[in-house]
Amino acid sequence: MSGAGVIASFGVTPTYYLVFAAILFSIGAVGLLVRRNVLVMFMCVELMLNAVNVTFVAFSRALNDVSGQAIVFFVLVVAAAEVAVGLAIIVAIYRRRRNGATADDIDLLQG
Amino acid sequence: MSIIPEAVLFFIFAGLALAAALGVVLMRNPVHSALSLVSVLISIAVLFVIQNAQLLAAVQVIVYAGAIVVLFLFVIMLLGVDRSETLSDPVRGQRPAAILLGLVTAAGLIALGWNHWATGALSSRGVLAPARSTNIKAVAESLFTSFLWPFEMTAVLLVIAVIGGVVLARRSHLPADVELRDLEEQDQ
Amino acid sequence: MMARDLLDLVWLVPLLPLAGAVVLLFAGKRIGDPKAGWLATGLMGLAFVWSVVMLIALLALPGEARSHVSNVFTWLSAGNLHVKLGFLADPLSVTWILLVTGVGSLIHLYAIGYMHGDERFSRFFAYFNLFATAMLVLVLASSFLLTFLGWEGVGLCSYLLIGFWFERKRASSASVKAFVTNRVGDFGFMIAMFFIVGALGSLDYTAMAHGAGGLSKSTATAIALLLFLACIGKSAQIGLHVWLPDAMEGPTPVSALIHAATMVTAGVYLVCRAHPFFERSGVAMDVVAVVGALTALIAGTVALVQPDIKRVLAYSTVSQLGYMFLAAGVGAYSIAVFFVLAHAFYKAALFLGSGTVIHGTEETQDLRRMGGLRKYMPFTAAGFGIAWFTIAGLPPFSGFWAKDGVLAAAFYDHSYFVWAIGLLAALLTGFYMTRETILVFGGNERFRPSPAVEGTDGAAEHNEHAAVEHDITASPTVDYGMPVAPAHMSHDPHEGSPTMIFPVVVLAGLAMIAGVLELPFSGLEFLSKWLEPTFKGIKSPEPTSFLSGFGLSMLAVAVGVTGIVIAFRLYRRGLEDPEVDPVDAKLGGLGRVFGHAWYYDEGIAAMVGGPLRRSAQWLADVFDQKVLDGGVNGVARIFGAAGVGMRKLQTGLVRQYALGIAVGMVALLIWVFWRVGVA
Amino acid sequence: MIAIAAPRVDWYSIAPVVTLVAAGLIIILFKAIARDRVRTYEPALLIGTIGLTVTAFFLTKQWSVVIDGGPTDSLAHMTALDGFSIFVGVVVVVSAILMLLLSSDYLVARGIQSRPEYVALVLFSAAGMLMMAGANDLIVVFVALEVLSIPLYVLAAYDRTRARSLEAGIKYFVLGAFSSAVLLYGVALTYGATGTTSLVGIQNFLSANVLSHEGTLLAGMVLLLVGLAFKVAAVPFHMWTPDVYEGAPSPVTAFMASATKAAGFAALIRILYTALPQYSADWRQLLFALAVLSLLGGSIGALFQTDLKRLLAYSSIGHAGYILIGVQSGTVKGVQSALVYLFVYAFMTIGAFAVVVALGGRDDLHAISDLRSYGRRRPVLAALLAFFLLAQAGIPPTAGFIAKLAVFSAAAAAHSYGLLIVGVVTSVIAAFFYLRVILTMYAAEDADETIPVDETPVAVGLPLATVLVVCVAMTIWVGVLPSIVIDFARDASLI
Amino acid sequence: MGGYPILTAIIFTPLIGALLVLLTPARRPELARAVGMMASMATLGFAALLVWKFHTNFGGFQFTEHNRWFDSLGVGYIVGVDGFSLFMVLATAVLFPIGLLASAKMDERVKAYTFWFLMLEGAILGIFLSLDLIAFFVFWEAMLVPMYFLIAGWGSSNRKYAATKFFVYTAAGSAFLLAAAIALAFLHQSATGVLTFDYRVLANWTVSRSGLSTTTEYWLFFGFMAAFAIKLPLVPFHTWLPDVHTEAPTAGSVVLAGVILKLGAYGILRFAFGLFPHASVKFAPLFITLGVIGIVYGSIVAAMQKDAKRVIAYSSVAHMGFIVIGIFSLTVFGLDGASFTMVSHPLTTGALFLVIGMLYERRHTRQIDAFGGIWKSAPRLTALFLIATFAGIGLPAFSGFVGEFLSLLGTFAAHRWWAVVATTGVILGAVYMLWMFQRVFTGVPEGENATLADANGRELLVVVPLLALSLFIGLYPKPVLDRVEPTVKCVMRNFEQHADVVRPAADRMDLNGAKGCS
Repeated sequence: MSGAGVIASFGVTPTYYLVFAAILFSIGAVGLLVRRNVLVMFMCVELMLNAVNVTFVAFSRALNDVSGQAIVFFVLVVAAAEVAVGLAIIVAIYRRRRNGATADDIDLLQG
Repeated sequence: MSIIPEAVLFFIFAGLALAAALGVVLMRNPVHSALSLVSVLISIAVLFVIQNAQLLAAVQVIVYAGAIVVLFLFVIMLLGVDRSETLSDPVRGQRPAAILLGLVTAAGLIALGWNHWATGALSSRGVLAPARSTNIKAVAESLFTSFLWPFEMTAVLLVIAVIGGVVLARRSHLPADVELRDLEEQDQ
Repeated sequence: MMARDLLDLVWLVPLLPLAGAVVLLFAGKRIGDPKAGWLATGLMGLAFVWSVVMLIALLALPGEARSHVSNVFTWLSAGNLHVKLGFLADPLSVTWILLVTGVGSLIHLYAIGYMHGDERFSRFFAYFNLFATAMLVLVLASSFLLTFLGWEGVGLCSYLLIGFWFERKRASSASVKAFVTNRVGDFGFMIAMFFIVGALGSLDYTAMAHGAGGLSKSTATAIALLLFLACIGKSAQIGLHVWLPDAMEGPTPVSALIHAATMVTAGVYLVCRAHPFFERSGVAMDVVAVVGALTALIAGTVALVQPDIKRVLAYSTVSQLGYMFLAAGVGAYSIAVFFVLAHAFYKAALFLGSGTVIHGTEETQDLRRMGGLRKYMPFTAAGFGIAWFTIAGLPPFSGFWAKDGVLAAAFYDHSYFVWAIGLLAALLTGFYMTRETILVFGGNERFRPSPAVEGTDGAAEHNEHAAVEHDITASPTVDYGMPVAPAHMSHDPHEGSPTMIFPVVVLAGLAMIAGVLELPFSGLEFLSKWLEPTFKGIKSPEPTSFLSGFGLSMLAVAVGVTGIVIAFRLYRRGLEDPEVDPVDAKLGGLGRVFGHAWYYDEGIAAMVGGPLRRSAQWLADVFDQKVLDGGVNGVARIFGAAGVGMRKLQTGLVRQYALGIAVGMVALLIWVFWRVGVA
Repeated sequence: MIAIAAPRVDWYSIAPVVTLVAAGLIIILFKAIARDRVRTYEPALLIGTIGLTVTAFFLTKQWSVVIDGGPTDSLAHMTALDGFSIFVGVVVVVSAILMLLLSSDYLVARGIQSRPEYVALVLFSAAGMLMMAGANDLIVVFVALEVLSIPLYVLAAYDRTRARSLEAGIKYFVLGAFSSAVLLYGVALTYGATGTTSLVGIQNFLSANVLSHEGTLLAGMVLLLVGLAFKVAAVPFHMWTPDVYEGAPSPVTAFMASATKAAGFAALIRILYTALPQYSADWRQLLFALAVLSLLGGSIGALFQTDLKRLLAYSSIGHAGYILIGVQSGTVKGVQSALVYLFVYAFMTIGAFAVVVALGGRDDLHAISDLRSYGRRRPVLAALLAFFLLAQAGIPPTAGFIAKLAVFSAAAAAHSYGLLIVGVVTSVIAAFFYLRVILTMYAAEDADETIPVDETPVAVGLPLATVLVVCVAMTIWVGVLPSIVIDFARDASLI
Repeated sequence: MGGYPILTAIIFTPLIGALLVLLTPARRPELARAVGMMASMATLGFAALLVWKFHTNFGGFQFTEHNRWFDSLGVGYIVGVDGFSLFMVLATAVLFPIGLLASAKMDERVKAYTFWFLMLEGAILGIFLSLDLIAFFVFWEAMLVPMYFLIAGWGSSNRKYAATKFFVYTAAGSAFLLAAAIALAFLHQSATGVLTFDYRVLANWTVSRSGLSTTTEYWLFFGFMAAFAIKLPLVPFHTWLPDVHTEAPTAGSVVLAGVILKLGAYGILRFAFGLFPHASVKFAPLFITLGVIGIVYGSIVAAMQKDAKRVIAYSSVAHMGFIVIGIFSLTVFGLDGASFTMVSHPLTTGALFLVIGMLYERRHTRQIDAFGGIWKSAPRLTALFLIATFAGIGLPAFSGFVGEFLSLLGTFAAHRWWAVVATTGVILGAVYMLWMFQRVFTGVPEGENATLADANGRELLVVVPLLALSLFIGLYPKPVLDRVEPTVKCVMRNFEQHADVVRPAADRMDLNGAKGCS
């Protein structure tokens, strides 16, 4: 059997998507933990949210239920709102400190 | 869909998405990260399409890739924070710990779901359209019936986002001395 | 019946001095010197008069009925124990109150002169009256518990009076020592009472009289020995005798009244009073006798070499008290009581005499700085001399009859061992009393300052304040071997005032004639007969024949005279050199042992001041503070360290906080894994 | 055209949320119209207060409806109307009113009073909390969580003149976004495992079916737990709390500590009790661990804090632990006790933060050492702070004791003796750090200590005084005569 | 019982007084003092009336009031008085006016001081009179606050440490008390369906065979005992006491030693015995042992202290040992003795602390070494101390003796050898007290000691009543014992009926005479 044939005969079940989503979610989480640029951290959050979206859609298909897809809309809106506010905060911070502000530099509050 | 087997599409775009996701995390320059993010989003949009979620795919591209990432890029440029990060992590142990946790999370989730992710009841809030047709109507209907309440509240959410953005990012009318005082403190 | 009505008022006896004490405590300063003294003395006199009335009232009763309890009110009533504040008038107690009030009155009188001019004159008499009250309560009590009240009360007054000149550190240390040592005895008293309550359900003497015979031997022995422990403390018997010599720091009338005539004999009283337990036990009797005999001997040895006039008398007292216990231990209670009476007279006379000497020689107490005083204080010398003969046991003075009675009782009780010891002690008595008398009143005059050392007048004072550690664990005072302080008399010694002479003379006279109370001839044993209702059914050991009794008496006299003669030969001329005491040379190394009171006191002090104190200090400083409290604070410190750790975790880096969330999330996921795996 | 059958709308059930949103929008419109021509803050405050009052009124009307007709739900079962939602609503609304009163003096003192958006954001956030209280669906939980959180991110960063405020905002935001992503993943997994996001639907499904593979469901459950534990500041998801509480403007902190916690617990209780009662044995284990960690972490972490607000943050972590004791019991009594605790805690903590506001202090920093001799300089305020701290320590006869008694009772009734022990022990540790603050204020100074001078004493205006009086009165009242609150909570948890 | 709520009046009079004190203007401290004095005197009046009206020969609770408080948690406001609490109420009511009078020279923040002092009084009275476990705990815990403020606000140099230690240490103990009380109530509820914290109901249940399992009872017993042992304090939980005593203001020390320590003993008598008779019997030997250790250890350590207050503090540890052995002897004698010591100890130790306070006011030191020869310069002061000393070391005729004697008597009947060891306490007591007396008061006064002012009229007025009372009940303990013993007999009967306690022969007496036992 050719490679493509193997893949083709391989029924793509929702499990594939879900495993993919789990990996994507973890990548996002790790990214949040290791990156110091706040904007990139936000992007990692977006990765996580996207992973969840994939999960919803996969479940939606697996369960033959429409709500999984509907929910993704809410996630999108929430993501948009979050990003708007998050970026606004970052802008406000960068107004104050012009020289290189990574997440690690924001540590007045500690202990 | 019929042209290319779903499996092929899935593996291509899923692989692409994962690679791009790794790119988001690994790219030292935030601009590159943002571009990687776009790749992820678009790959996922394709995956949506594969699964008959055409509306979502469209929204994914328009809202996410079109609006959100652009916003990211805009802010990056605005603030000039496009400098690359140093390679080494100043916080010792953070990186290995994060990677370990990530691996455990992924492995754990996958192991838990394994072959039996979806164990739920079928079609509790309405069935999907059969394959090769769109779900737009079904999704829209559920949004305006089952999900009316959260749907309305997302409107509030957007208002909040607007107000929040304005409140935080608008130039202030504050007297200069306040800002000066504040700057002193940061330099401490 | 008239007599019983009168006896109901026996509580007046202690009440009179109590009234005096209260008045003097609150208004003594205003009453002043010497009126306060006269008030106290007068009340004591009244108490004596009332005691005599009690005696008469008791005599009016038929012999068997001579016991009367008058209850004032219920003192302590808990569970099934009911203790009344009641006074028991019987021959034993009335004898004692006569002694206490009689001798007490005389010593009160003496003290008016002796304490004259003291800044706390009235306070002294308040304490004195309070002491009399406590002592009277002790002997009149109708129950052990009330006796204990008096017992502790005399202890308190003893404490106050020994430390009367509290400015002197030696005095205050001695007072603490006296009280604490007595408390060791009281410990026995209390446990004895616990036993009695358990065994008899009551602390009343009447219950004892009825119930003691029915006790098991072991219980009776336990009770008796514990009570005897109390007596050892109070009467300064060997083991707990250490406080009495030090108690001489108190004013001399105190030594006379408390530490010679009355309080120290409370132990004898208690043994007599609680004799049913001792009789039931038997073993306890032997212990009493042996301890008494040993005390008589050992204290006698110590008295041999003491250079201090009052210390000799103090050890003498200890020794004589030993005789009394010896008597009680062989069952001769009446003889013991008789000894108490006789001893009270002559020892009080001796103490008062020595007081006059001290008073007349500007506070000299060192025998080596006296001599030839008979010229200056003839009356005192006479009284002292009579008392000397008495204590030495020369017939026909009371001391002779008393000592003879004790030794005879021991002999005929077949307690030959204690008899032999008693005899030996008699030798010592003769010696040390002769030594003292001659060194004070005879021989050369050693009190005049020699011109050569005139310049060091202050040395005496220096000695007084000799840096005694401000500390109960300070070494006990040892006069033996101390260099003689330079003489400091600025003028000649003088005789005491009439109020001081009178009691000495009266007491000496009483000592002379008191023998008639109890003559070892059938029909003339007045005291024994009088006390018979108290000691019902107890037979004193009696001489098997007149001849053997007479022989024993002569032996005792001979022994006493031997002691006198030896001393006379040694001290006939006083001391050539005040620094050299001939007896030391004769005794050699033993002298040092005797002088240091067998090192017993110093040994205890070294123990208490050394290892014990260090252990206590360790408990207080290390164990309590470091281990126990340190443990408590250690728990706090552990939490504190955790708190510091948590602060360190809180680095302020948002990534690390996210890491925290991730850790929590993973932990929960692992839990799920475990949960699913298990299920 | 296809006809869409709109769901039944029960206006009573959403009236409070609608009112608050409307009030918020009015304020925004007013601002837009008035621009800078007139003072806008005071009218905004007025509108906000009126809005909240009307909301409170609606809540009372809801109560009578629920009492008569029993619990209902509406909007396609998305939002529930029952005693529980009303009780939490009351806590939220009261907190919001007090918080607004608190803010007026604070904002004036900080010189940032010119912006009425502040009030609107508070109202929106409160609306989100009310929505959360009635949430009957995981999606509503999620959306409500965002509606209440996003305004809080903004409010935390509101004082842009202070770097600390901005820092609090960004930290809260990053971590909040992270945790809500986790929560959302939990929603997704739960959805997959049960086929629905409706809480009642989940319960029905689980009671009708026995899952042969529980992995997805349990994973979903724990991820939901992570998201909500983050909101209520339970250890180990608490690390944001000290920083954010310290940095955010004090009134906002007060609001977060009282209302957000209430909303978070409302969601937690609803999800666990309504959707997952079949799994109570499991989540009780997890909550046990969370409660123990929170109790220990909150009390130990506070031991060596030098900043008053930070200390209060740790104390709020500890209080989350106490509330978790109640929730952990898995009984109606437990819910009741948690509600009592939330109610009482709102007053205690707002009262404490009200004093913090009154303290003023340079740059809204509140070093505990600056409180030296405060007992002498500001006797009334010092006494009030001491009072609120003692109340939080659970000293009778304050409401704090009643609250603790309630949760301990629930634990005992559910035989959670372990939690009972840990609870009482940590209350002792907690007493230590509360006392440290009080000591600083009251113990007479040693000679070598210099007495700090007030740099920026805040005049206690009428609003602030009102807040203090109300909080003290409630804390004493509930402490001495707790029946009304306890019975209210009981009814609320039963209906 | 009388229609008027006298117990409530006793509890709330000082509390109301405290609120009134708050209303006085801060610039007129004498007004605060006057209000405080009046409130505490009024309380004393009520307490005296209570003693007067108290029925002797009745072992149960009298003057009970039972009001609902918050039913949903089973908590009620229940107060009542019996032989155990009666005299503790009186002692409290006596000590507080004296404490206020003793603080008359204290002129720092008089208003706050008086306020806290009265709050403390109300709380302590509440503890003694509450019959509901939660109400009891409320007062028990609330008591810490005023005491804490008194130490922290008016203590000496190391007050912060001491105040915190006091609060946290004793709160640590009471935490377990709360946990055990709640657990008990809910066990009762799950067994009977009734949720209540009413002590009488719970006691009836726990003593019955259907009550707690043995293990549970042991656990709960130790939960309660944790609080009481720390409060007493029992060795080894005593280390807070010296620290606190040293730092507390005089009146605080007086109250602390006088009544606060008794709270522990009272708690045992009331709650540990009433609720957990089996456990009490089972573990009595353990606590007797600790009590004996306390007596000997406390005395030895007291002797080594350099600070006069610490000496008295450790002496309190020893005295509490006497109370503990009396209590756990489980005999009528022992319980009588312990109860009596609880009445007596406040009088004597109170007097000692007062005199040390007076010395401190004069010299601003409590180091024993700093004194000497005070007897010469201040004879009246010395006399007070001397009398208090002898009253404290158990001289017969003073109250201390009666209590010690009965405690030891009971212990001897039950555990002979322990009693023997404990009796050495009377020797050791004399050692440390007299040694301290010697060092402080005897000798030749030098420096400031030579010119020390003697006690003035007010100071005499403060101390003399205590000593007079001690002498009075030492000579005539009947009024106290008559009221205590019926309750003691009830407790013993309870033990006999439910816990199979075997009473020693010496203590075997008819218990049926006791009336009114619940």
